[in-house]
Amino acid sequence: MAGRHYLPNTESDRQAMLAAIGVSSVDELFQDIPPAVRLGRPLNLPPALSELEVLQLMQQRAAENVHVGQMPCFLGAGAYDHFIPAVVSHLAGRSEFYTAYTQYQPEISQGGLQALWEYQSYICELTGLDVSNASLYDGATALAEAMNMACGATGRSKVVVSAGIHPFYRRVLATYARDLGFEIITVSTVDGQTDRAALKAAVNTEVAALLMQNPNFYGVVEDMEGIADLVHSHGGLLVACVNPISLAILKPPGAYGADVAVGEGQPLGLGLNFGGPYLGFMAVREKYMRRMPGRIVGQTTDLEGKRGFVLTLQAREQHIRREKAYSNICSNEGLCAITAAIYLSALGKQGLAKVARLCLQKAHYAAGRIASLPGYRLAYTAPFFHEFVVETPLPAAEINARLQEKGIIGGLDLATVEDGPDSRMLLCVTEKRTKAEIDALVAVLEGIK
Amino acid sequence: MAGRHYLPNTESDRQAMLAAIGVSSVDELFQDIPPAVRLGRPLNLPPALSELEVLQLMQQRAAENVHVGQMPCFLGAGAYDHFIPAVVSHLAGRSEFYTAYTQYQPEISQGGLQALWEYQSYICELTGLDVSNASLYDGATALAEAMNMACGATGRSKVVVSAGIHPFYRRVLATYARDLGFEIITVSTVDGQTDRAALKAAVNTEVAALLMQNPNFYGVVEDMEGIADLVHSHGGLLVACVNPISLAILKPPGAYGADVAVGEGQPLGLGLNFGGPYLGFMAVREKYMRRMPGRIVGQTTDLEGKRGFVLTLQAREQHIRREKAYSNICSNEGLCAITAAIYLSALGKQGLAKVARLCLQKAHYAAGRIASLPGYRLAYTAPFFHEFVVETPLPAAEINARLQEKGIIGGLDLATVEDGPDSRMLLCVTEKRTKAEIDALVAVLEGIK
Amino acid sequence: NRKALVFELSKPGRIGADLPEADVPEQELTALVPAAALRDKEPQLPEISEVDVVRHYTALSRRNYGVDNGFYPLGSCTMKYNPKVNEEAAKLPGFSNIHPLQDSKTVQGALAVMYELQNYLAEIAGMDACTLQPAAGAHGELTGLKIIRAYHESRGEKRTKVIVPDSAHGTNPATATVCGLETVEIKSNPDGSVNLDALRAAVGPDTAALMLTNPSTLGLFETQIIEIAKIVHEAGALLYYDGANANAILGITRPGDMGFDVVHFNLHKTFSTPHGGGGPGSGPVGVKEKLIPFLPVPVIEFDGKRYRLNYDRPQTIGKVHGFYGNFSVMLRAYTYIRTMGPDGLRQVSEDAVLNANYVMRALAPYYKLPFDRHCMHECVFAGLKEHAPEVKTLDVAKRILDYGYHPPTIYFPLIVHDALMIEPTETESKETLDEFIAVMKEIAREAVEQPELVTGAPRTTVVRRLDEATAARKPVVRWKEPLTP
Amino acid sequence: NRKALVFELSKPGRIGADLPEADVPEQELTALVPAAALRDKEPQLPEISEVDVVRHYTALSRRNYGVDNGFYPLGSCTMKYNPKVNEEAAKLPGFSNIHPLQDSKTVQGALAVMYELQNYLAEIAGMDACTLQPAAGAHGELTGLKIIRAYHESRGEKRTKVIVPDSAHGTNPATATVCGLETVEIKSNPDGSVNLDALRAAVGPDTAALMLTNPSTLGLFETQIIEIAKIVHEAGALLYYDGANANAILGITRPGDMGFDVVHFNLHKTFSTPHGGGGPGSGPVGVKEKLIPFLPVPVIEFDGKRYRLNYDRPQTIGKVHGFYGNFSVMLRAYTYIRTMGPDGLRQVSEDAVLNANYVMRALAPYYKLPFDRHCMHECVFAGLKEHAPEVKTLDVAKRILDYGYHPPTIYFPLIVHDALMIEPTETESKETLDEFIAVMKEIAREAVEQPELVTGAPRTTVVRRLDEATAARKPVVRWKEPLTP
Repeated sequence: MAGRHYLPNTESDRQAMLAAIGVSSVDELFQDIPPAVRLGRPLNLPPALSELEVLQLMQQRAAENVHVGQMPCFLGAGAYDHFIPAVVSHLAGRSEFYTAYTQYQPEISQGGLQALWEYQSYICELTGLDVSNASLYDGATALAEAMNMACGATGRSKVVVSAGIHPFYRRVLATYARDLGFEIITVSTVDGQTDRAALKAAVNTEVAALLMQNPNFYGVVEDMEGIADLVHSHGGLLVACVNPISLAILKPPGAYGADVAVGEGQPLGLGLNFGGPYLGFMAVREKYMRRMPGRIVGQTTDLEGKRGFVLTLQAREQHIRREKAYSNICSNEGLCAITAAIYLSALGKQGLAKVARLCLQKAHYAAGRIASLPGYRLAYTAPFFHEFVVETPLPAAEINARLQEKGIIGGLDLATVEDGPDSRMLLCVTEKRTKAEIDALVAVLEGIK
Repeated sequence: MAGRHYLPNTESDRQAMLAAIGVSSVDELFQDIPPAVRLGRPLNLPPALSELEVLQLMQQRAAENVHVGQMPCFLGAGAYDHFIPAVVSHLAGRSEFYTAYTQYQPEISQGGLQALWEYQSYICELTGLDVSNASLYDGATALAEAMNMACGATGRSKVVVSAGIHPFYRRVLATYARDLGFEIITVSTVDGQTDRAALKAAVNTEVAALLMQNPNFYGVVEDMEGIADLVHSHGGLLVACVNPISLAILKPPGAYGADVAVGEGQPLGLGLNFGGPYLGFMAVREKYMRRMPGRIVGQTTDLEGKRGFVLTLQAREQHIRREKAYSNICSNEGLCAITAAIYLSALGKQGLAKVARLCLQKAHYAAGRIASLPGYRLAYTAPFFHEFVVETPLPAAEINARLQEKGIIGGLDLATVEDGPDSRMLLCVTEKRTKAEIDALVAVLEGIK
Repeated sequence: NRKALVFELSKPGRIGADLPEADVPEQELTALVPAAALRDKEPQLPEISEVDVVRHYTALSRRNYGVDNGFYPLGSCTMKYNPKVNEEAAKLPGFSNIHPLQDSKTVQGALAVMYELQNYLAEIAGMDACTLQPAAGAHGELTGLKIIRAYHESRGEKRTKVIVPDSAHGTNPATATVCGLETVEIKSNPDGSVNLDALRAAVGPDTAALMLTNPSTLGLFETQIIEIAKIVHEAGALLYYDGANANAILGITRPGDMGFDVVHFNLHKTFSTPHGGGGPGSGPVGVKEKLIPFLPVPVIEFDGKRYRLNYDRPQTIGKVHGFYGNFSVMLRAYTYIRTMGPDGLRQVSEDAVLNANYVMRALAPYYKLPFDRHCMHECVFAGLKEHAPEVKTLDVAKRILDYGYHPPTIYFPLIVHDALMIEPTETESKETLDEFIAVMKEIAREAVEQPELVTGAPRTTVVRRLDEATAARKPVVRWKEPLTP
Repeated sequence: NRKALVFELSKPGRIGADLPEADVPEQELTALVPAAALRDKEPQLPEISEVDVVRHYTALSRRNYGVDNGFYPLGSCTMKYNPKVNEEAAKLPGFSNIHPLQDSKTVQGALAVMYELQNYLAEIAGMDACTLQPAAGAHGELTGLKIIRAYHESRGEKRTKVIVPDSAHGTNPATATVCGLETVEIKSNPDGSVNLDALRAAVGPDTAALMLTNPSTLGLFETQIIEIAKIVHEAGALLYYDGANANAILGITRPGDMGFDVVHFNLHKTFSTPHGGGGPGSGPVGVKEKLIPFLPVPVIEFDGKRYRLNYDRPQTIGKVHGFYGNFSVMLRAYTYIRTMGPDGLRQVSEDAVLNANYVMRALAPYYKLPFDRHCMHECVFAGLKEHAPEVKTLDVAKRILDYGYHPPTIYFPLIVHDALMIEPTETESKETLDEFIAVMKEIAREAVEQPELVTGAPRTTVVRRLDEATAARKPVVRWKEPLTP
């Protein structure tokens, strides 16, 4: 019998249990199912494999992929190849964390609750805002939740969205907005930065929120000076979608007046995992706390006065509020949030700053070298963090193919995600990339004419 | 400063501590060291690497090896490529187990103690003997300890050793025996089995023990009938060196009269690890319990009557008995013993029997197919478990080189470990080898003329 | 026994991880980023050494309870054992270290697994196609309702109402709302089944869908499902299957065969991936043929040789996730399905249902059983049977903690007063159930004879009952740097 | 709270692991192996499912205490924190999945690590060569003494005595015995240092070696080491360094420079590999030039291009391990040395010594300090300072358990009455030490004012004091199948 090692009951157990129930067969227990809808055949699935076989199959499938441990990777665009200290997986892999359910019974969930509360504190520290939730699905959906929240809070249905936001994120925004009747007004970029004049023109008293990404999709650090005032003066909210690593050195959203910060937490110690599970984070100013989607952990005391933690402000949530809830989110990315907390605890104040600095310096070294190659140039002059767009002498796809042959995973061919010329490549350089790897990239690019 | 993440004290901590001690510098604490023996220079070691760099270095070194996950492996000879269920590393990797010391404080070591006590029980069940210790270094040294013990118990100094014992083990026996003045009398093999007539001739009242391996180094199942009587009738002990997987189906040492069973526990869920850490096991008849080397866990009760476990019979051990100890062993292979216990718990009665049966059947399928190839023949007609010796048409080294080219790790070229022709190869087939892999091996062999 | 906060362990100058020094020439920070864009004050992350990190989170883990620690009969959550081989598969570098934007030629193994998994799930659901993109069950509901809405719109129909029974999970009405649809709640029959009259009265030309779980949240199979499907379809609406309770039906009956048009599964329930203390989950959505054009992009396709991600789908609802969903959760579910095969999956449901009925019958003399029918994979009680005026259902749950188990779900479904919902799952043995039953009996006795034992519980946990009211009234939801005087 | 034995969980028919079916034609068992060689009755292994296995060992682990759980000041054991990156390195398939008998061409990476590690250890020890083969410290002692013996024999000298101070680890005399040598124990000075007169009286033409650890087992540096070496060498004997206490001297002084001829290290102490609850360890042995010919085989050699295992060494003592020692322990130590570098290793010893002196000075008012000198990496007290007639050192140790720490080593070294040996190691912070010091002070107070708190300890552990006498008198050392009536 397949899967018997997961199914402890033996045939004699089953017989004893049937007898205790007072039925003669398991089929009787299913008698409520109308015969017409019963499946009269086995499922059409491959036959069971033993553990050895299934692991060999998975190893074989895994071997059909090229992974970033085999080739240096210059792809970013929402998923980043950072160094993850060994402690992170050792601790997040403790089964008490990963085999638990949501912390509805706080007395036996203090470990998870405290870890999430500390995670919330970290997100508040990074974003400069007051209240964080305990995670959302990923950066894109966190941004969409922020849009929903802003429209709910203002009673408005227009949102102004910078074209500097990741095109995938904007597609998710569109999906979420459509059925709620939200209108998305997109403001284009100039030299890689959101067009300030167009922004001014777009924001008015019908606008619930302005959504910006910073550093934006092109890696560019936006000029956030005065942006919050612009939208606040019309009664709207400023939503900043940020890279958490960059916040070790860049001004936090709270400091430039954002009301809501969201972003992708994957850089905080989560593996690339072909796009998921990642970690949507969200922090808001205190006045929006009771509108925030997702779970929130609060500190309290037990009946003996001892400090403890509980899920709190549940009146916001779907299981209490039902059709009046602001969001339908239930299961989120709890383990990813704990993983991020472990990462941030290990890196600490000095470590996170160093990661950010190394990213910045290495990316600028790479950009400088590439820009000096004949035929290549940087698309923008605006400041950038650890990603930058290069205009290439040949189609980006061709260049990537050549890099692949040389054992390098190149940048993102922008034509695959947005309209425009086929010779624009978005490159990312994290602290993991060595000078030797960057120089090898440059050498291959130089050789492509 | 290198390694700062492992060294929590900050410079200000150090200053505060120095002040509390009442010295002005750490150097003062080292004032007892005569200047003449101080090292006046930094150690000549490579400069420190960061975690990222050291892991990349290790990955690179690891990639310079061919591992058995990349190529099917037909090597055995004391180290076996068995299937290890995923639960084993997940559980043995619990840090409460692997970061603990020896269980000198039983109240906070009940988990390790109980796991070792259960391990002892498993070894007793497998070997059919009364008492097991909590591990020795490996199979070879366990055999040497058994020799020492037998000589101590009998007051004799000759041991008869079958040439069917692994040549490496016999080299370890020789190393241990020499300084104790033990004489080793080696009895040769006939058709892969220990020569019964020679054995009879060798055993007399001066002999402390007969040491046999079963299945022996050539994979052959020895005929143990009457062997115990032979040595017992002269007042000596029978020591059997056994493969624990084989004991799921083969007669246990206790049943054929052995007084001591030892062996290599690596097949019980331990990785190949290029030869170690492995697991020496030893079980003895009750009358030799107080002479057994190594730690022993015993069951007892606490002062409230609750069941608990402690290290016991410590009067045997070096830290109590000092120069009168029978063995100097102290740290052993505790975690390996716990790993073996987890493996045996997971496999259970049915699973271990199935592993043994699959090994046996697959090895015989392979042997049968190879024996049918022109130019190849089985060296012995005696029954075997999961290893067998093949006589090859070309030197075994050449055949292995060809197999390597075809992505197969061949068998052991016997000429590398013992005198004799260069065309003898010891092959092992475990339950992990599929029919397809065996057939591929056979196809390559067939193609070698 | 008070556990320090990570911030309380901090000391300036300590580090917990080791990073390489820069190997490129460095420039002044302000030469690269304008000073106005830099932060004034660094974030107050703690400064602790590696051993502190390890001890802190090891200690926290030991203050948490998971399936690996014991029985977790949390109704509607399917807390089955999570096989370790699944974790091994998900950890393989060839899966865990691939970037989502790599050239599809370099990720064929990953795409193959996803392609096969969506087909397996479609077969299990009786559906024609499946998307893996939703990151959780509620996200699957959102995706499903958006597909339904797009379908109706493509036919020029404006349907804005979603019918939801009052026994439903809270996510159902909440999802309708965030999809811009109006929830019409209909009263259930006392046994949690759909009241057909109420349904007939509710459906109409503005009905987009009926959302239903079957077995219902009471753990009972909806016997009138064929009639329900007919009513819904005749009104031009679609039928949505909430897969939260799918652990009861694997290989036995299929939502598609019952008449459902859209299904979501929770891989972190039915397909044995760990819950992670609240995610990551995965909520794949299966649909009938006519809904395929509306699936979110990208769709994974196979031309017999190559797998690819197709974004060129004009009728798609768009993207619902930044990339393709929770891939490493999918790997675990795929490993599980390949391990179990068709027979194993059917046995899962048979054993899950057998275990639930066994517990239900054994506890019926002690806890009120509102419906005397065979249950499916879970059973619902309505509080204690014998009069115990001082003891609430919450107290019973807390008392269970003292016996070392996770309690059942309480006060849900809402339509059962003092509900106690027990889902044993198939991975628990008869012995475990017998021990749990004995404890539940003992608590029923205590409730009457020694109520203070129950109302004062728990006493064996690292904290006792927590003041949730104050937590919500005066929220303390983050650490703040102590003010220096 | 009583934990079931794994055997008590068993039920016939359950399985905990899943194996493939045979894919080759099977034959009758007795056609392959004679019936006489087959067992009559199967071994009584338990039959439990995977979830039982997981819960059993998870529960057992939670009844155990390791360095990851807290402070472990166990003197002479160097229970420092074990870095997690070492575990990652050891787990790499290219290391963990290689067979020891593979062609050396296919294991060059493994051999390179071993070759470099032996050179690093030789440099740290001030030796000329090193073998990695010994599997533990005592095994290193055995290897070292055999090398010494072989050396003397090669010179035609019969030297049969090993001088060991009475302060030595028990392994030293035991090792001499199992090497067929006679132990001559010499009295130490009261401060644990070698009594030179006793040494001079003991050495002679039959002396093979003096075994010494420096710092001594009292944690004090042997100031007369140059004189000692001279006495020993002038008698034609060799000097053996027991590396148990090497954590005090890294980069500060080297056994080779002190005059030692043979050294063993404990990688599982000084070089940060985990102890595993009693192994696996690793006890590499370093030797001076003249002893190189006697090293065990195989010796790892490098010709500038290829690494190889050389067995062709006519004067070798032979093999001391089935293969090459505990390779995966070596990987951890190698990773550690490469992480720390020369400066980091020196800082390790400085911090270890600083921590020990800090604890020693803080506790000196409360516990008898037999020698008022700076200690090295550990300090030894001689019981409580204030008169507490009811309280033994054992009681103090047990009371420490109630405060959540592992106790220090007690009653060793034997020459200190009521010894309490504290080794904090360098991986503990000042805060941890301060908390521990506070607890030790409090226990000293309790011992006088509330002795029953101390003598009745521990009370917070899963079991209380265990009856060790009965355990030894009536040993129950295995499970036995219950007799069926």
